[in-house]
Amino acid sequence: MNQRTPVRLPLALWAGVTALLLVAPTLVVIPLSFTERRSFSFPIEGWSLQWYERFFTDPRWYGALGTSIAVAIGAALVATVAGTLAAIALDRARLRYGWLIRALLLLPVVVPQIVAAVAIFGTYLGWGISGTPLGLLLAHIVLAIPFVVIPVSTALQSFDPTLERAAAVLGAGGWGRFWQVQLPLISPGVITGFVFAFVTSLDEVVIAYFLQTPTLRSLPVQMYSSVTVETDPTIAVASSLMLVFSTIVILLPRFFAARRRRLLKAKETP
Amino acid sequence: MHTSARWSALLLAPAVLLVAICFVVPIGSIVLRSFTEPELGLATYERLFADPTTLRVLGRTLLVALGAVGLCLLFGYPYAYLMTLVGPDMRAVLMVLVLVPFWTSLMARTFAWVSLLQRDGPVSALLAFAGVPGVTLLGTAAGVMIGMVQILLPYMVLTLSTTLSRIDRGLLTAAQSLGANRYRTFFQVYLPLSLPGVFAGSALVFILALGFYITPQLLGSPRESLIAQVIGVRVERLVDFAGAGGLSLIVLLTTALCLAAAVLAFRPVRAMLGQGGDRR
Amino acid sequence: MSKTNQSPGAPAATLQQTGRSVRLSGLSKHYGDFAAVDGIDMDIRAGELLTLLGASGSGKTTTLSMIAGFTTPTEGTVLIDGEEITRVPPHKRNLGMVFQHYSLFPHMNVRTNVEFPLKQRGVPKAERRRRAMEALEVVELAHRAQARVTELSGGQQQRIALARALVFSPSVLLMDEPFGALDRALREKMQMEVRRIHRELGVTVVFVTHDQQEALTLSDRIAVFERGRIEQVGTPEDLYERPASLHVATFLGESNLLPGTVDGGVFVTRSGSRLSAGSAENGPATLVVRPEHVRVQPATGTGAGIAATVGEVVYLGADKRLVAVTADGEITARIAAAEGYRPGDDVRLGWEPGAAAVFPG
Amino acid sequence: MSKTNQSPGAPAATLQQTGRSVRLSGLSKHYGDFAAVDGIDMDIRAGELLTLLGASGSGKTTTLSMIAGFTTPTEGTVLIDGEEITRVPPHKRNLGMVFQHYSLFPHMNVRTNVEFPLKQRGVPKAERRRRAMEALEVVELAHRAQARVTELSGGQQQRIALARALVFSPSVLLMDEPFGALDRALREKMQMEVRRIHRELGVTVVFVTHDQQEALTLSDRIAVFERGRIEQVGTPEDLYERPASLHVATFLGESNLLPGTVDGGVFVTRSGSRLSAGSAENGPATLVVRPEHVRVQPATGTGAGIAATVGEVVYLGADKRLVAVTADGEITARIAAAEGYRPGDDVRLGWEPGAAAVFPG
Amino acid sequence: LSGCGGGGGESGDGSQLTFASYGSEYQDAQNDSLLTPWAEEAGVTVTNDSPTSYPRIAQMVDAGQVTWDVVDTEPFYPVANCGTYVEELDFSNIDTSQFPEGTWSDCSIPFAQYATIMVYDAEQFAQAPQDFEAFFDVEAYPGTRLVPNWAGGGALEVALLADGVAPEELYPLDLDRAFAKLDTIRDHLQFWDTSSESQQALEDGTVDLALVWSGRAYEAELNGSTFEPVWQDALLAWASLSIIKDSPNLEAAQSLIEYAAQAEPQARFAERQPYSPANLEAQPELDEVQEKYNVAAPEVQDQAIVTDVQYWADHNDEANEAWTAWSTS
Ligand SMILES: Nc1ncnc2c1ncn2[C@@H]1O[C@H](COP(=O)(O)OP(=O)(O)OP(=O)(O)O)[C@@H](O)[C@H]1O
Ligand SMILES: Nc1ncnc2c1ncn2[C@@H]1O[C@H](COP(=O)(O)OP(=O)(O)OP(=O)(O)O)[C@@H](O)[C@H]1O
Ligand SMILES: [Mg+2]
Ligand SMILES: [Mg+2]
Repeated sequence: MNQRTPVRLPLALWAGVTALLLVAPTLVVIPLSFTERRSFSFPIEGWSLQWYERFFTDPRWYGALGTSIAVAIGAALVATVAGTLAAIALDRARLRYGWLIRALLLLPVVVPQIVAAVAIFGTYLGWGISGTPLGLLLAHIVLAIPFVVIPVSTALQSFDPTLERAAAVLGAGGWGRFWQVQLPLISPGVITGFVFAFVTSLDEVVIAYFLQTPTLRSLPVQMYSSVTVETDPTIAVASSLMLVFSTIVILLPRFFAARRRRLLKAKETP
Repeated sequence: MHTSARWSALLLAPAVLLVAICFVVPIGSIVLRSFTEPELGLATYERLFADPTTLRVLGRTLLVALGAVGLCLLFGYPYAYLMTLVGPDMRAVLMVLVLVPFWTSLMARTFAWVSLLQRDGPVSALLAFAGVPGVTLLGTAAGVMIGMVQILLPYMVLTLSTTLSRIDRGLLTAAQSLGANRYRTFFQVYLPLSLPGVFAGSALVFILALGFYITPQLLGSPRESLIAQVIGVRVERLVDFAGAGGLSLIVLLTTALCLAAAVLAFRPVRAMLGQGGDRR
Repeated sequence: MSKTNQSPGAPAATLQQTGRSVRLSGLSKHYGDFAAVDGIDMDIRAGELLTLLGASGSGKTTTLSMIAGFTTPTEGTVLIDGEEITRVPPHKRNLGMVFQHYSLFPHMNVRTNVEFPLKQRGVPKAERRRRAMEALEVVELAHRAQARVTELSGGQQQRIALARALVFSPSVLLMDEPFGALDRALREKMQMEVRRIHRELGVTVVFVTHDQQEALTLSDRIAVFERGRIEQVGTPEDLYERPASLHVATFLGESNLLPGTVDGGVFVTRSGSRLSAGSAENGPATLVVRPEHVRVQPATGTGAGIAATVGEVVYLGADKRLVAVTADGEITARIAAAEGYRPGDDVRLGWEPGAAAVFPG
Repeated sequence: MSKTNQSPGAPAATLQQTGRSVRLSGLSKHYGDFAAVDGIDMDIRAGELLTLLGASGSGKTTTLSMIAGFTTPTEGTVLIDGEEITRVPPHKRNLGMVFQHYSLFPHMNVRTNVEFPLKQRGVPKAERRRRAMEALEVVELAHRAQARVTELSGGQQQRIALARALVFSPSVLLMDEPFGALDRALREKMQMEVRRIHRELGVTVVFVTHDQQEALTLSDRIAVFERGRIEQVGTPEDLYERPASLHVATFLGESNLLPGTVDGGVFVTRSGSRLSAGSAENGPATLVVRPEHVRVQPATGTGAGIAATVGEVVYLGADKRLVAVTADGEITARIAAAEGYRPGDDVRLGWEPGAAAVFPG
Repeated sequence: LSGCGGGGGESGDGSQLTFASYGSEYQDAQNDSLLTPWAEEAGVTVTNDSPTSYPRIAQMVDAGQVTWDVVDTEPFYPVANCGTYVEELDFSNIDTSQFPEGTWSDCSIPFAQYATIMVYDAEQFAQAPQDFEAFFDVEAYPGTRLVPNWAGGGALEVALLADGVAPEELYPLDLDRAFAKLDTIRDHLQFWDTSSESQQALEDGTVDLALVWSGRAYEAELNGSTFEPVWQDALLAWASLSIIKDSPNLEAAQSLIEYAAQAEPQARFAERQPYSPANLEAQPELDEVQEKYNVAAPEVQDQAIVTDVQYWADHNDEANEAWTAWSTS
């Protein structure tokens, strides 16, 4: 009954091609970051660590990294709090215009980034916050809010509302129910939202490009400028570092989950 | 537990105010400029539609977005399907293969494609090895499409795999017990059940593809320019905010129209599946 | 041999207390035009186990929910030990509650689930732990205190939910179809458990079910709900033997219904058989008789009764169900497993005059 | 009065046919070292309703799955009407199958679900529709033909699934715990339905359940599974009255178990009571007696028997369950509802010598 | 993060100035050769911003939130926006006679000059092409041609010159004729948006002929490219310095412009970056390769064509719309 359908060879092969397409960029930038020449050309003739040295000694690069991380953490924190609260409100109060508010909160995903960038740049300039950390932060918060609202809403959908009733009848007041029951149970959604928000900010180029100043330049903008203004393999270093970083971030929890599964299995079979 | 209207307003306030003030106001004001500059009226739109570039690039953008949707389905569906067939460990590996690029900076990936697709680059070499020498994909439509598909594919796979993993495999067994062979089981049962996921994934990929800027900029030639780049030129080269605002509105309306059309076209499917309200 | 009913003496002592009474007075809940609960008056005595029994949608959950405080009554009051609590929020009512789907907190382990209500009441940690372990001993799951709740079976989860509802010594315990999700065997076991705990702790229990067998097995008294109203309240025996209405008679236990007319103390079936009608008034009526009261005799036997042919005999282990086809339709009887009737046999059906009830309509 | 068993004549006619026999011979399924099914031999007669009964994990589903063709046996053969089909793929076996979770196609409506198997067999559209409607009439759901399957209740869904499994006139119908997800009342109703349809259509039915009551109610014969093997095959009466093993005796119906020793035709309980042991061999043994065979008499009465005190009396409507505490533990008896024993009464328990069985161990 | 942005109107006391240019090493060199020495002398704190952005200037001035003072732009910009987005300069302390004719305007001075030139892969073609006709001769010089991807990048002028238009009759440009000429080699064209792309292409040898900035050809040669320049009809261009309209530090800005017009800072800059001084008095010390690409050298100046900034100031939008329409089709 619950037997697995045998996997057909063509399917596996096609998935292999797809996987290759997905990881091909990873396979290429890492060697490129160790190139000796100031060039992106293949094949790579000599190897060196000079671009890594450059990345960690040139304030433009490590400064951009710092800016990106600082802004991403800030944006993710604010977006997570605001987005989670909004998702909870939308989930509970069956508001008459709930769908409209939801649509509004999701708008930043739908609007092409160049449009957002131009508009935000113009308006923020008028407010005097273009080119300030606050401006970039606000833009990234807004951009990240949908990425929090979506997973938190999903988590809330699978949250059994009778658990809240149970908590109430057991003596928990409003705060107790929120902190001790609801929040812990939707926390996977909230954490996913935070990670999404963080990565969204870390990855955003177009708006950050318009809002940049020499002292407020995110890593992706630095990379973009680097490809367009000068031939600088340091971008390969930045790419490799981000690749390795994101791979570790994704793999670690999975690795631990797999290990725990294996341990549990080992315990079950005496 | 029910929440009072005042409480929910309080909870909604931060997010709604942030989005409204920091996002909707700017978008609104730039769109407004397209109607007020140089004077009140539709002059900007007359100008934009008189320019042959607008419609041509808009049409191209729609085609490219559709192409991206098609290719993402072509690669993503079998991949997501495979994920439902394999064991948990293999599934985790397949998932990581999707997530790693997903979490990797868009700049990094686009840049990697520049290196991969350049003249005499790895892809060229691979094609030469396969017997097709002298092909350079950088600066071609194919190059742009490859880059876009790679960037968009994770969205498709993630959306699809959620739907596919929820399909009750018991239904496939049932279909076989009722006399359907493998292919009929797939086409008459599995595929129709996966359509909501196909639709959701396609809509997502389509919307994202419409706004692509960096990738065609770096991987394509002017002939592959998409609407976002044309908007970029209007702003940066021509300092034409009204025109950019007008184009933005055109893009937004096109997006909305396409989505509405798709939703209408798929209504029978949704109706059959009884979407919505199945949780609570 | 099953376990004897010796309860672990010590733990129960802490949890033991005198249950309190609940009075519902003129209680109604309207949703728009629709009355989910329609002016209920009921006294639930301190320490009794009262079951709300009724078909789906009859308003049982709504009533319980008003006692618990999740639903605000449209009209009427809820009193506990004479004190009105109609508008007190649920977390201040100090009632225990067990839900159909257990509603254990999946992010806590067994012990912390049980400690939860004590934590809300500011009980210090050590005391909390001690009392939680005692409650777990009452439900015989102290050895799983550290387990994750998702690792437990349905029956175990429901016992944890029970321990959690009891640990803060609520004076009233509300249970909404607590065993609806369990399979038959487990369900019967849990019913025994609830009987035992109720007896030991003396707590007032309001139990919701739509399973009449469960209601009969468990209750001190049963309140039968029908469309938002209470049709009859009484002991299981009252309801089974002396139903106040046709609906109660058919809802509780299996019944044979014979339509006919009462004419001067005689009940005449449609096909013309004449049976005793007791004190029923003249007019169209329905005669109700339980299968276990139907006596089956070979057709050769004499005596008043209804002529019938055996249609189907189903072996049930302890006894058999015999379906007899008469001129007035099918009549079901419960017969001893040893009796050898086979489909097609001609038989004669009868019952003691007091065993049948006649209702108008 | 409940509906008489007149089936709608016409539709059944089309679906009527002679069921075919199924023979399992030396059938095994190993998963690694573990034998899920371990060398089963069984003849399922044409047109009979055979139930596979057993605890969870005993191999019932695996056996059914090998008959259906979803699982390939490690050893042994499956024959239908003498023809070997062990390696024929499922969609070519022409067996009907009903699953626990209905497995209706949510993207099709009721009628197209039922038409599905006919479509697979290339039946033309008009004919398909006609036969689907007939099958829906058999399950009394023809009026919901256009409904979306998700709009139907669990019981209705299961009836649609039944119609779908029957519409192509399979000669054998396999059902894997089809009513496991339904509540008690619905479940009993569906059991009646299956009995009726089985009788009307004459199809061979292999029915899987772990509910002994269901097995007793439904089956022509029952096969009791235990750890991948068949312990006993027989009619419900055979199994209930003449269980071949202690396991079968306890699995089917309620039983009292008394541990003790057999010594020369006498069964001696632990506390020393001496009872008839029939022809059991000497050595440690367990005496099994059904509650309905236990006779309860006031302690003042004379006669051999076991002295006991009444522990609990539960009113069950049709009768009462009395739990008596003896020196050898609790013994449960079913007594008439009219009898007035109360907790604390001293009683004497006894039974006919033939009513108890003694098994070694 | 330091206070580079923030609201407008800060200071105004002349002790501070914000300079906007194109960033990276180019702007570093500007700082070393020009801004730092000037700032020391004038006692002003300089803040740098980048990159130069026309919409940003427009938004600043329109919003009355001007945070930039001196900006490095393309030559046409200050001419097109003189008095609207950039301030008119006070020429009383600037000697314009040092600059090549047409490189200064009421609102701008040139700081460095370069040329858009044709380069060819010397390994590919034994016979060096002589003029722009070769660029359009795909028979004699087969291969891919790289051109700048905007109207003012030089491709239009080159097309007309190749089509036989005399240099002195070049302006106003005949756009239709230019595009028609370009269409003859449309399938052999590749485009560059940023000069680093062009340099990369020369280094990688992914094209065979190219229209690039002389400075990038120089850098490519240093990195080992095999491309050689053709100086005939080189299109002269220059980096323009001007003051943003309503600059809060007008006085300091004027002082910086006056300093930048002098020979010494321009010479220092030319030694650092592959640009030549616009002030022909300047005497940078150049090595051999730098000398090869020295646009200020008389022999280059003699055969070069100065692009008509007034034309570009007047027709930039129109020409760019036409260019976009042509290039994206
Ligand atoms: N929030 C609500 N809004 C509208 N109608 C409601 C609401 N809650 C309950 N009802 C209606 O009130 C009636 C009584 O519902 P209730 O849940 O009390 O029934 P119940 O006896 O518990 O039934 P069940 O056995 O199915 O749980 C039903 O008809 C139900 O549809
Ligand atoms: N694919 C499989 N791989 C390994 N073991 C399996 C597999 N399928 C079933 N088993 C094992 O075989 C045994 C019999 O399983 P089966 O499903 O036949 O039991 P069952 O009698 O139907 O039980 P239930 O009443 O729970 O449905 C179980 O112990 C089960 O764990
Ligand atoms: Mg209810
Ligand atoms: Mg099974």
